[in-house]
Amino acid sequence: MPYPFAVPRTYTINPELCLRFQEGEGDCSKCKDACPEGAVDFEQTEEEQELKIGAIVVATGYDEFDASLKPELRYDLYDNVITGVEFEKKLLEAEKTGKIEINGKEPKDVIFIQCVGSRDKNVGNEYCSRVCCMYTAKQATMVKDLIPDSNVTVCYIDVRAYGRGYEQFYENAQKKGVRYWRGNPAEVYKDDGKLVVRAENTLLGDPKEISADLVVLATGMTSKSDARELGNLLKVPQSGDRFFLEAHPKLGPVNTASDGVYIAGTCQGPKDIADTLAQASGAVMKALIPLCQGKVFIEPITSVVDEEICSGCHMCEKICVYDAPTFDEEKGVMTINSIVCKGCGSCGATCPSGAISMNHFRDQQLFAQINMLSS
Amino acid sequence: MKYAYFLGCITPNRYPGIEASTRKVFDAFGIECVEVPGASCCPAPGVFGSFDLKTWLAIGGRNIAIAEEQNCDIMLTCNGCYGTLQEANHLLQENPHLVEMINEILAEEGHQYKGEIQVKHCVEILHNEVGLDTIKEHITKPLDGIKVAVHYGCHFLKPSEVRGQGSSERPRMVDELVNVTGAESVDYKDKIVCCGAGGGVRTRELEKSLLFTLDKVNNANAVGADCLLDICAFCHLQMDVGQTELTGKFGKELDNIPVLFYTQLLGLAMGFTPDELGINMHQIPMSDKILKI
Amino acid sequence: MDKKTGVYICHCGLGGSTETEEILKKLPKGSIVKDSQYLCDITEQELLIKDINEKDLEQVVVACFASDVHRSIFKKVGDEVGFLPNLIKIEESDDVVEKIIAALDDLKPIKPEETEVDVNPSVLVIGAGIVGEQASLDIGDAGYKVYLVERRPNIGGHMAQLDKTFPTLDCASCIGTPKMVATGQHPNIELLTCSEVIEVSGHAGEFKVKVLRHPRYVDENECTGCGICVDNCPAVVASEFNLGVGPRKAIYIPFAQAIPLAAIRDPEHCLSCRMCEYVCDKKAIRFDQEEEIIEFEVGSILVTTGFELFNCDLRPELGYDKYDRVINALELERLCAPTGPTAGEILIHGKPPKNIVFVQCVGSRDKNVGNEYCSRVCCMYATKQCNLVREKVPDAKFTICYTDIRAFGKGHEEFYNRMQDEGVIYLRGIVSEVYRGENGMMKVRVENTLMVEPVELEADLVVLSAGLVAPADTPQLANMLNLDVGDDKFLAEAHVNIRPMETRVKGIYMAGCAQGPKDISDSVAQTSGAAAKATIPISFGKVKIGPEDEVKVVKETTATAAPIEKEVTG
Amino acid sequence: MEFVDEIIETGGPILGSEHMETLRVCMQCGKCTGGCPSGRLTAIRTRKMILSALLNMRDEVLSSDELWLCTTCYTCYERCPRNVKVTDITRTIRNIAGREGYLAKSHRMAASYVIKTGHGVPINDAVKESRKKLGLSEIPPTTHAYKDALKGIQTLAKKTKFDELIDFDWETMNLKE
Repeated sequence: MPYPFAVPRTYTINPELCLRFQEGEGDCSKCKDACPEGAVDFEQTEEEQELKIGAIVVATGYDEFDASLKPELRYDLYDNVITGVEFEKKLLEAEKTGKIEINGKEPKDVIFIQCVGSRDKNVGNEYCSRVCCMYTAKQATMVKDLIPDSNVTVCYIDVRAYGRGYEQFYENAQKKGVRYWRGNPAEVYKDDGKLVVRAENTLLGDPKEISADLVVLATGMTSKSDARELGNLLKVPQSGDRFFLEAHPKLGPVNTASDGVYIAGTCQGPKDIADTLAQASGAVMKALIPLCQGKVFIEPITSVVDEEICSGCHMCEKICVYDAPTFDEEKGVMTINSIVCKGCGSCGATCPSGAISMNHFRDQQLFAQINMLSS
Repeated sequence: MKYAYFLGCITPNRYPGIEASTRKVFDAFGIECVEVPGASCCPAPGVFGSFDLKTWLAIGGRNIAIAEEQNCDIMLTCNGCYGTLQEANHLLQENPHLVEMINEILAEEGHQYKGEIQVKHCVEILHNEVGLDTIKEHITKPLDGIKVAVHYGCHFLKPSEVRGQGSSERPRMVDELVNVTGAESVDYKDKIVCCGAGGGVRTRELEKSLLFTLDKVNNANAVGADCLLDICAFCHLQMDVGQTELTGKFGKELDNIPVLFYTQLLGLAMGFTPDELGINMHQIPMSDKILKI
Repeated sequence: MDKKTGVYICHCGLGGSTETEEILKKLPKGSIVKDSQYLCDITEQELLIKDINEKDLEQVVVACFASDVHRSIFKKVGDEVGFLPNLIKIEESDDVVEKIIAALDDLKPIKPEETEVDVNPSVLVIGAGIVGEQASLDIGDAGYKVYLVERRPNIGGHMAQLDKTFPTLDCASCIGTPKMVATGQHPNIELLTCSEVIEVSGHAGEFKVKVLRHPRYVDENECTGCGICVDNCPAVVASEFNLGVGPRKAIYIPFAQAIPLAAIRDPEHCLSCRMCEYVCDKKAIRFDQEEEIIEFEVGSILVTTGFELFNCDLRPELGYDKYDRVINALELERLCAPTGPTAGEILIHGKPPKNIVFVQCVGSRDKNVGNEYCSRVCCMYATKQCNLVREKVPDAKFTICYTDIRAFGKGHEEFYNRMQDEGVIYLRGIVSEVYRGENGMMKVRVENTLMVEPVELEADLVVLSAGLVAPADTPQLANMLNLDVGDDKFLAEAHVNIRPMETRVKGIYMAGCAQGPKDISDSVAQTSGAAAKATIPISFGKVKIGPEDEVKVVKETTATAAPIEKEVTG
Repeated sequence: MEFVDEIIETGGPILGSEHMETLRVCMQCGKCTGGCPSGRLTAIRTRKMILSALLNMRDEVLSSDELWLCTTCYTCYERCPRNVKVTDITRTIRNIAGREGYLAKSHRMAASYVIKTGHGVPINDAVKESRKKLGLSEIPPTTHAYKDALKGIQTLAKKTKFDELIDFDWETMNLKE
């Protein structure tokens, strides 16, 4: 079970670790023998289920940024350079034991580094991850609570305490004695067994070195590694930051280019719990509307095939990302499924015989636009 | 109405004209000013407060305690004194443990701080208690045509949460008191900015402190003011003596501008002579325009 | 206190208690005290039920951190044993023993019984800015009736005043107007402008609502918005919609795209010459119109009352009240907007401004004026406004004085970078004061904190990035609906993280800036969320309510504003 | 002890701990320095002083001349968006600096006048003449006129050890050399 209050409350076998599934190891069945309910089933295989549904909500979340992509911070080299998520686990333990331990010792000098993998074009993530300033403020406060005589420093560029109660939370961390140090650390190295963080204090205009027993990297959010595959499957494009692209940031923040497919939470971009939940309910509302109505309306601009001209060459079928064109065996021509057609015009542009045009949007209109722009 | 006139240092020992004009004006309004016998330096909030807060509070508490023995509120003519006594009174009224601490120190001399009186600045009394209408009735020689650059000074207004004199950015009280004399309070750059004397800067870094005054004088001259007007004996000294120091010791060029304390200006409008008000004792001579009134 | 009691101290937020023995000592015989992990987990609850049945416990107390969100989780316990655990909130700073014993002293049994009531299939939405519109459209589209009540003469709120929106630079009218039109035409939306909700009673499923409708003095259905009355009106006053940047008449249409497109007469400034009445072909002018009270019932209520702009006069050192070269950001927005009083021409003292300084955090992050919170939008709108002005004044220079650039939303950081690339100077330091220099230009005093140097910038235009504050009458609204108000004076949600759109009253939801500052994207996403919350009980048709869910009528009128549009802070 | 804590503990008993605790919450916006009248004319950088204090740079702060360039005009104090009581924090840091021997001679001299005469600015003969001309008492009714009262001030200074702080010599009634 991944964690004690997991839902569903069921154990899972990791075949990569289970001896039974290792080649040549064979037939361990200790778990099966021990289970009084007889719930362990080694024979389970992947299965496909087909569901008929009226709407899809994508809520696949995010991946944590891989801190080793910032080699100058030495996450991969030193075991007392850890990520915020790893530190969160330490803090969970500390809740029970009352003690934070790093390599068997209570850290006295703790440095938090912000914007690891966020606001960083160098690693391809220009965006802000929205949560790190506040989760760091929380963690830093907890360190001060658990180790009152510790020196806790947060290296930041901008403190983005924008949400409700956040500014007070930031201030509270300061009240507890957390030091805020404006300056993005250049590197972490080890000197005489102690970590040293090189960072300019930009508010003093001085480069400095601060030593630490523990460095916590506030790693940001990145899009799911398989977002592209899921996006292709659902015809939901990604934006430049690789998160799913909403139909319109204001008019349709939970809608996507695919009708009936809605996005919510961090799969659309980093956000905190409150914003995620608000958006999730928003996606639910959008999904509810057609369900309540029992009907959907489709956009009028779709492509149509002139059956007289179409040669049935299948070119349009190949280009269409929405799978709208199909071949009509009887007539020997292509037909367009107007429900899934988005009216993007790709098929019309591709059709060698000019058999495809757009309803309500003729080529002449397009040329008029082009002429206007080019003049 | 009766007030214990807390003199402080600069009013009685450098600018007795401020003391004389205040007594005359208050007398005309039927307000009695009694002595605070054996009062000392307030002591200055930014100077002694910077040296040792406890000594500062103790001496301040002592001065209030002596005034309490006269059974009336304190009136004073210096923002420094106001800053110290008003703040000390506030701190002591809010914190019984401080009263205990101070009274232990004062016991030997036979004083006791009780916390029963208030500390008021002379302009506060003129504005809020005498009132603009009554003042207007007493004006016999309206100062028409005189342009006045009002300098509030810092410790009369700030910290506003303790002083309670309203906005520290846009104060109106002294401007109204000036306008009622027939003179015109003119706006000028950095009107509410410090004279430069406070916080021990005049004592420690005279030349730097006078740079503030140089700005003040230039800014007041830039709008054609006939005089700088203050409500603080220390600002008064900084701006009056300061001008001679700037031109003398430090070789700066400036157009001298006369400096008046508010009760001196009011006294003129009420028909007192410049001699009676000690105006001719200033370092920077009064202009004919003012003297002719 | 003689009942056999079970005390369960949950680990959440507390890390457990070592003082179980001490509590047990103070309880009647047969009681138990347990330290347990994750009581919200269903197996733990099964153990709890087992304990209650086996040990004949007569009452149960659960001490946990998030008691306010966990009540419904113990439904299963209630169903099985006939009573619900009493939840008490324990915080880190509390003396656990003391708090639990104190709670036991005054324990009232909670019966699991709730009444099931029918849900009226309609929703009241209070406030018709973009947030109220979107919620109404969502609920209306789902097939339910919406009463959309708006105090001003028209819908559209602040968004209608904007030129373009960040970070995509979409034209605000182009995306706002279709929403307004759709709202105005939607068959399921009953639009009540010039109206205020004055009384609400009842409970989730069946709220009784009273709305006071102020006279418009124009028949909304007859008026075509032709504007001939406006043209002939002799009384001229400053336009609230344009924040005083332009004029309007005493009878007026707030702006060209206003919905409903009907004139309104402002009785305060009307000269009663009756010229409008004389010229109106449709005979739509109604001098005798009086205020009326409209009553109806709804199943859910959605509060979308938005925000007001911070009153910049409260920071007098910035000179907003003193210098006409110091304006607030919304005023600049009206100057930039092609629909604005200058048709988008930006002229300051007759000249396009060349040197513009933006002052961030005016009224935000400022305990000094009582607003500790961040307004969330100012960093980005200032960045956007640099772009807007640059389009019209290509050689203008921009400096944004800030403390932290909070470009946290999707595409925000990218937009911030782009504007930096285009030469906008971000100067880290909050402006201390603004004054007029000898040449009539503004001087801005600010420390460049990254250079550790105080500087004076010269500007021909100073724009104050005013923050968002709760509407002045939020306390009265909260009082009427039995809602809580946060320290920041915005309406309080049931739980800041877990239930951001719900209020403490079942059936009443909120969205957008009524709950705290947020940008349009976040507001629109949230409002659809709140609409979902309001719609769900309606689509079920039934809702369970307990005695605590009743809205008690507060007997005082909350009507405050005249029907004319009021921009309180201008 | 952290310098921040030292400052809070020094000022707290007189000015209030909550008042002093505001030091911790500075968000480095620079509003203080931007509007500082002294900073325009001198080298004082208020925000930098606060930051240095927060970063435990005790010696730098205490030994700096800039510390003494604040005229206590309270502009920063009034405008601070986080309500940091800057001026009172400055006064407190100066208290600590004084104990560490950083009081300037000129300041100790002014302080010594108070012990000697009860006045920071004592009377002189010229002013006595002026007072007479104005119809005021030649000697003002202060410690100048009441010698017992002056003793009271001197006792007070001994009790608070103010004499030791400024190195006052009771023998010569002057500063020790």
